[in-house]
Amino acid sequence: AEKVSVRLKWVAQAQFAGIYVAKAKGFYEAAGLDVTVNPGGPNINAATLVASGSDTFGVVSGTEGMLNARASDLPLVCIAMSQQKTPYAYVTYDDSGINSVKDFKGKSVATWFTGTQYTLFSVLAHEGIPQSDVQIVSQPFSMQPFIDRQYQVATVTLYNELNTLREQGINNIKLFRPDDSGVTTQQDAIVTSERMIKEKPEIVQSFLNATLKGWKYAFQHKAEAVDIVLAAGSGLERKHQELMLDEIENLMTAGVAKTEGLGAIDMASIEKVQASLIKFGGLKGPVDLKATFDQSFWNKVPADDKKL
Amino acid sequence: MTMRGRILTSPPVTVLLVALAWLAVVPLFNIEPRYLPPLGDVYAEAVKLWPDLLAGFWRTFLETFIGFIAGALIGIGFGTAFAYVRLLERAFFPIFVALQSVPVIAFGAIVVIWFGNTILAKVVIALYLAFFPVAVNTLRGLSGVNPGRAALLSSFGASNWQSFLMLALPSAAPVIMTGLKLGISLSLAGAIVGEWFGDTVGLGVLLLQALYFEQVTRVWVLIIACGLLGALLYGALSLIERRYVWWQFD
Amino acid sequence: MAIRLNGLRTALPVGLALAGLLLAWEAAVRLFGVPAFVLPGPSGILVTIAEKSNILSAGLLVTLTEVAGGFAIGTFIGVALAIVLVLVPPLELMAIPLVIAINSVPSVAFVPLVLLWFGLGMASKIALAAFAVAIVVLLNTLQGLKRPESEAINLLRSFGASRFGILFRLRLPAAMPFLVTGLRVGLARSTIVVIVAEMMGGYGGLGQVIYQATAMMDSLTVWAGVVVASMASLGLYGLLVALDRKLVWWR
Amino acid sequence: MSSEGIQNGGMAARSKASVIPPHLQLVNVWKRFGSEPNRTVAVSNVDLSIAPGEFVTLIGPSGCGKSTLFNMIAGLLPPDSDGSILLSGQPQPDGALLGKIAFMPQKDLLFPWRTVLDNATLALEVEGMSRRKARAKAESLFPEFGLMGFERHYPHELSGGMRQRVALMRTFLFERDLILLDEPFGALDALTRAMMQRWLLDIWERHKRTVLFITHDIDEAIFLGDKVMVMTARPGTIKQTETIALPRPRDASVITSPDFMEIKRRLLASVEEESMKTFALSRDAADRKTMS
Amino acid sequence: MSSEGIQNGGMAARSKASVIPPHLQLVNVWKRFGSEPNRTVAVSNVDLSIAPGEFVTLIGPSGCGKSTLFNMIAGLLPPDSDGSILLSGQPQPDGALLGKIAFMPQKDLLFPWRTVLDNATLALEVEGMSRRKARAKAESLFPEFGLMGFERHYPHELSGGMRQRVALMRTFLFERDLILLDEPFGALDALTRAMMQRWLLDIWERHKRTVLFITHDIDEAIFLGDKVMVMTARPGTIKQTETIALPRPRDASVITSPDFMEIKRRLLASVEEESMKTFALSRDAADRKTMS
Ligand SMILES: Nc1ncnc2c1ncn2[C@@H]1O[C@H](COP(=O)(O)OP(=O)(O)OP(=O)(O)O)[C@@H](O)[C@H]1O
Ligand SMILES: Nc1ncnc2c1ncn2[C@@H]1O[C@H](COP(=O)(O)OP(=O)(O)OP(=O)(O)O)[C@@H](O)[C@H]1O
Ligand SMILES: Cc1ncc(C[n+]2csc(CCO)c2C)c(N)n1
Ligand SMILES: [Mg+2]
Ligand SMILES: [Mg+2]
Repeated sequence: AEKVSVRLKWVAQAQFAGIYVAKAKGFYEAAGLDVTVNPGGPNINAATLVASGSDTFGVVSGTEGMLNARASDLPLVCIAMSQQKTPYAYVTYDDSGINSVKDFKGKSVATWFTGTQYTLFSVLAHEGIPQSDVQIVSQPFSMQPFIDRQYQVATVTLYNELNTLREQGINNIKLFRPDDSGVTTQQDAIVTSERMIKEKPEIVQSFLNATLKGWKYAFQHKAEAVDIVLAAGSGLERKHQELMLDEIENLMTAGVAKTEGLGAIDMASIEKVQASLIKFGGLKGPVDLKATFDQSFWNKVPADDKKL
Repeated sequence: MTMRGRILTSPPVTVLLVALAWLAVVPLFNIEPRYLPPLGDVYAEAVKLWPDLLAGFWRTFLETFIGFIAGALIGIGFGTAFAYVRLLERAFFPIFVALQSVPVIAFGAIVVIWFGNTILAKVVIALYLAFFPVAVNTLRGLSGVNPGRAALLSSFGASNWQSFLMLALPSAAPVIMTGLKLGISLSLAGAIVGEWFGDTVGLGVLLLQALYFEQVTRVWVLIIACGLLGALLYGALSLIERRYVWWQFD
Repeated sequence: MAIRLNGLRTALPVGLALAGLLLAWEAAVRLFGVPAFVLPGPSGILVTIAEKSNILSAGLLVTLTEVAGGFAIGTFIGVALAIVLVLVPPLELMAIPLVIAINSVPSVAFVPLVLLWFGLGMASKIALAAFAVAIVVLLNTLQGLKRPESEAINLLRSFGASRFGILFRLRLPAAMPFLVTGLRVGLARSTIVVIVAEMMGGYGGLGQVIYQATAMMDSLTVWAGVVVASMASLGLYGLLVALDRKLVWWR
Repeated sequence: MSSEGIQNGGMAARSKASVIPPHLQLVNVWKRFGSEPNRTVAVSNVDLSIAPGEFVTLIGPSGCGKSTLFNMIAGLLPPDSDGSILLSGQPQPDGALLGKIAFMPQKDLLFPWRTVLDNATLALEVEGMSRRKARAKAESLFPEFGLMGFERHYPHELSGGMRQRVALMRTFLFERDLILLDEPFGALDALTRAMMQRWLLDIWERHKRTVLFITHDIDEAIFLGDKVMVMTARPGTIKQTETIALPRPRDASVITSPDFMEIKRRLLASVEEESMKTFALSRDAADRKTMS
Repeated sequence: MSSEGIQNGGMAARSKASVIPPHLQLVNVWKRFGSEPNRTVAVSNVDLSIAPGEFVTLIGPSGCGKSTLFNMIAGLLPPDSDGSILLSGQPQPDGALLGKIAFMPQKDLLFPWRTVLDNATLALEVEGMSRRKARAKAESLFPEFGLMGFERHYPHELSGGMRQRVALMRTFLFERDLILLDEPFGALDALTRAMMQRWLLDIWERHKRTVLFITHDIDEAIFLGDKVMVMTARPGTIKQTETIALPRPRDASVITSPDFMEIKRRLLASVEEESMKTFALSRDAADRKTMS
């Protein structure tokens, strides 16, 4: 079997259930792959690790991150997109006096500077708010500062931080979703390096097939999928992971996935994101989208493995 | 006084006293769990986490240990080279002092690119941090060899190699020990933080997750585990020192 | 003249070695076409330092403030506690095992908690640095305060000196070299913990600059940050060496 | 034999004491360390008496309890309750002696971070004298102590003899009538030492203080003292008191005079007997150690 | 006056040398440290000659160059090129002396991490003797050196006198006919010292080696030596050689004999003159220092 590794953008959790399921159920093995799953973390950049060849594949960043990576000349190629809707939302307390994104003006807004900030920038641009009017701060991966009201607005992922807040009994909050401001970015790109595509396209294909198959299986057998995730990560809480998997299913089966299947790349939304990034200076110029988002592998995935 | 003193200073008694204080203080001052969770909760959490905790403890220990041993050996090697080749010292020692200030932990992400996602990446970070204090102290110890003793040995017709083995190394040993003791705690910090750059097992990983999932009680369990590991490593070194390197450097 | 020649003689080997290393690095990077995200050449890093000088200097200012603040507070606390413990021996008997236990927890393990307690601003970094410094300073200073032989203490007693007289005239000066050693160890620990804490959560500082640059795949800026941080910490080290000469002039 | 010595010494001292009260008087002083079975009796049953202005030297084998005796006289250690120390006839309760006696310990104990001048003024500072005044007072003594020009030096820049003179100056500046010197010249080489002895006598003759001086060196003890007291091996007690009738001022040639020789011969025999005992004792101790 | 002394000493040595070659001979030996203007002349123009089996003591003020001279004889420092060192008549080029002479430095320099036994066998180990054999050889000397039962002790457990005896044993075990002892008893108290001196003579008389012995103590020099050489203040040279005709074996009573006294008086005068010079020198140096 071919030894390959896949680098995740974050620690082991249900966000990556499909990968763990594909491995546990032997889908990778059946495809002739011996896969090692490497978790990510706050301080590493999964994209760089894949581009440098340290890892063969990755579940990294999203639309903006891919564009940024190519603008930085990383030889990184996206072969599928996991989440079809923007998984982020902005939260504030009910009593904050903020009733719409327009009210972010003059407030301190925290977001992750790991690529997620571009989503915020796009949202602000779409709402016609100059960035300089908002005090944007770097959000750590803990929600505690928000709970302590160190800033008025924080970013959450629908599948994790939002649940964390609810688990702590914090329900007096409201949400603003980028999609409502007309900003839709796909997230959790499945990537590999240009070199892999050139030298071992069949491996790339096998990996993608097995991964999507894993996802499909995970959504069909959620309890089992959660078991598999719990076995992969140390010290995870079952309840939390169940909620996460539910939300991940929402995100992954929305948009073009509904019609075309899991992992579809939505080129139309990507072009829109690129245009708006260029507009507010997040990107110097257009990148070669064809080379960045290679749909040829996804197209060849058997319908059985990806169609819902 | 001395009897009482000995009882009060024995580690088990200290642990007991701290535990009692913890038990008393939390309800007494109504301390919020985010500042200090009740000891019972911490214990329960530890029990819940036990297998992972054990695995993490072992893994972090391994990273620290291998990194430390490698760092110590290389450090002693470089320190010795510096002590015996003056030009090497003059040319490279200042650069080493500068390199010591490089926060490896800050670019662990790149270390992972260089050394892959194996245990090696953490070992390298632990090694790097342990290396400097050991190298510096080896140099200091070896260059502080009493010239009188050295002269005595040469009057017996000792070769350089004999002088090194019989005199320089043992007389520098206490200073090297000090370097090792400094190095081991840095190694542990390096291993823990190194795990934040992508791993599945280890105390550092658990710590990161605990923070991500907002589990303060678990953070306390892990702090205690880290302290235990640190005390274990440091204690082992001190024991070796007391046993084998009990003389003073002069 | 003699001094200049001497300076040259010490500077020359280091200068040559440094130049050689940098050249080899640059050449290797260019020759083997190492991509920047694996390892950029020194020239590229230098250029980036110049280009990003405003971000870097802002970050540097924050980090230095945190380290310096933590240092000052930690030293004060460490020395004060050491004095209390040396004046009240029963307290020392009880406190020392505890301090040693706390000392064996790597200070980075406290980062998550301290961020929760003190927030993401400078306060948490200062607290962490102060903590890291205070523990080593306490242990070292205490060792130094207990250094004077009983004969020297007896000499002062025979002059009719009080406990405080002995503390200020004998114990404290005798502890200075130990204090400085403590500071030196504290410096290594506090720079690490401050940078790590900034990476884990902060509004500024070199750790945050490096962290964001890592996330943005901007490896040149990562290295620029690392180089600036190293230089700063080297500078602090130099300052400590100078302080050592000042505080322990009699050696 | 040895108890006879004590009797004689004690009697002589007491008869003198009835005229003017002795400056210092020890009555049945004991010091025991630890408790059975590890008890060490360091000093046992010491009676002695020193007249004002007298220079008394004390010799005895290593470890016989000389420093312990001094520590008690300086008030640093309380004597066991069965004896007492009298200063000018006044009994001194525990702690009362601190600050009353100028004491120079066995090592010079200069503070390396203080200049020679500031080392000399240490006692004055402790007494609360202003720094300026203390320095002025000390400075005037520098020529006499052969330390002119070294005021701003640090101890590590001095030779052993000079360091010892600084320590002596520090002791003299702590102006007390009774001075205890614990082997002040022990660390010096024989030649430097001989010079320091003559210099000390010179100083003493001008300042006229009462001096109690410990030494290992019989020549030194005879050359300096009005009286030489010999201590027994541990538990130390006064075995013999020898009055030295050599004329003052004394110079180097005294050492080779027949009178000196005669006293030396007597003392040598007495001291040697004690030395042999310590030798035997230490061997016993070692044997016990190796056996256990 | 002092040049006359050298002439005499040199002549006497040379005439003896013509019968059997002297064990050790120094011809016009100099040692200069540093270069102008900071040159220190430590040893100047030393001529001396020691017959086999002779016990020669060397006295001179502190810093006069005694240890420097020893370092040259032991081969640790090359003498300046204008002089030479001869061993049994053979000139010794640089480095040739290392390993040929048993040398005991000023401090005991025991290795704290070695037991007494292993300290004693140090030289044997360097020579490549097996550890077992070396130990067996050393062990047989322990009774004679008064160290029985201390074989497995560590140096820090010993008294000063014992440490010194271990250092001496180490030197004796390095079996060379010429032994250099640099102030071996300098750190001991006067009483222990006196005992060690008698013990050393005893050992020497039984082992019959050639000994060159540095001391500061005139009594010691006379008591031990067949000859006493006096060195001048720095730059050190041999000022005077005094042959000691006192009968052997000598015991403690010699010290108080009139002959001894007579020699001592002569040497004292000579040495004192030199001591005064060093005193003056160090004062000059200090003055210069404070001025700059
Ligand atoms: N605090 C103490 N506890 C137990 N034993 C002590 C203590 N202080 C001194 N001794 C013992 O008392 C004895 C006398 O010691 P002391 O220092 O008075 O001797 P000394 O005559 O001054 O010796 P030296 O000539 O070597 O200075 C020694 O055997 C010593 O070990
Ligand atoms: N390596 C050196 N460089 C410069 N000067 C030196 C060196 N070694 C010794 N000296 C000087 O040479 C002089 C003689 O020193 P030496 O140690 O031989 O004296 P000494 O007679 O043994 O003194 P002491 O009796 O104190 O042991 C001293 O003034 C010393 O400072
Ligand atoms: C510093 C930091 N960055 C990102 C996240 C949240 N997070 C975890 S995984 C992931 C990718 C979502 O597709 C995101 C955004 C965080 N908690 N902390
Ligand atoms: Mg004493
Ligand atoms: Mg010498």
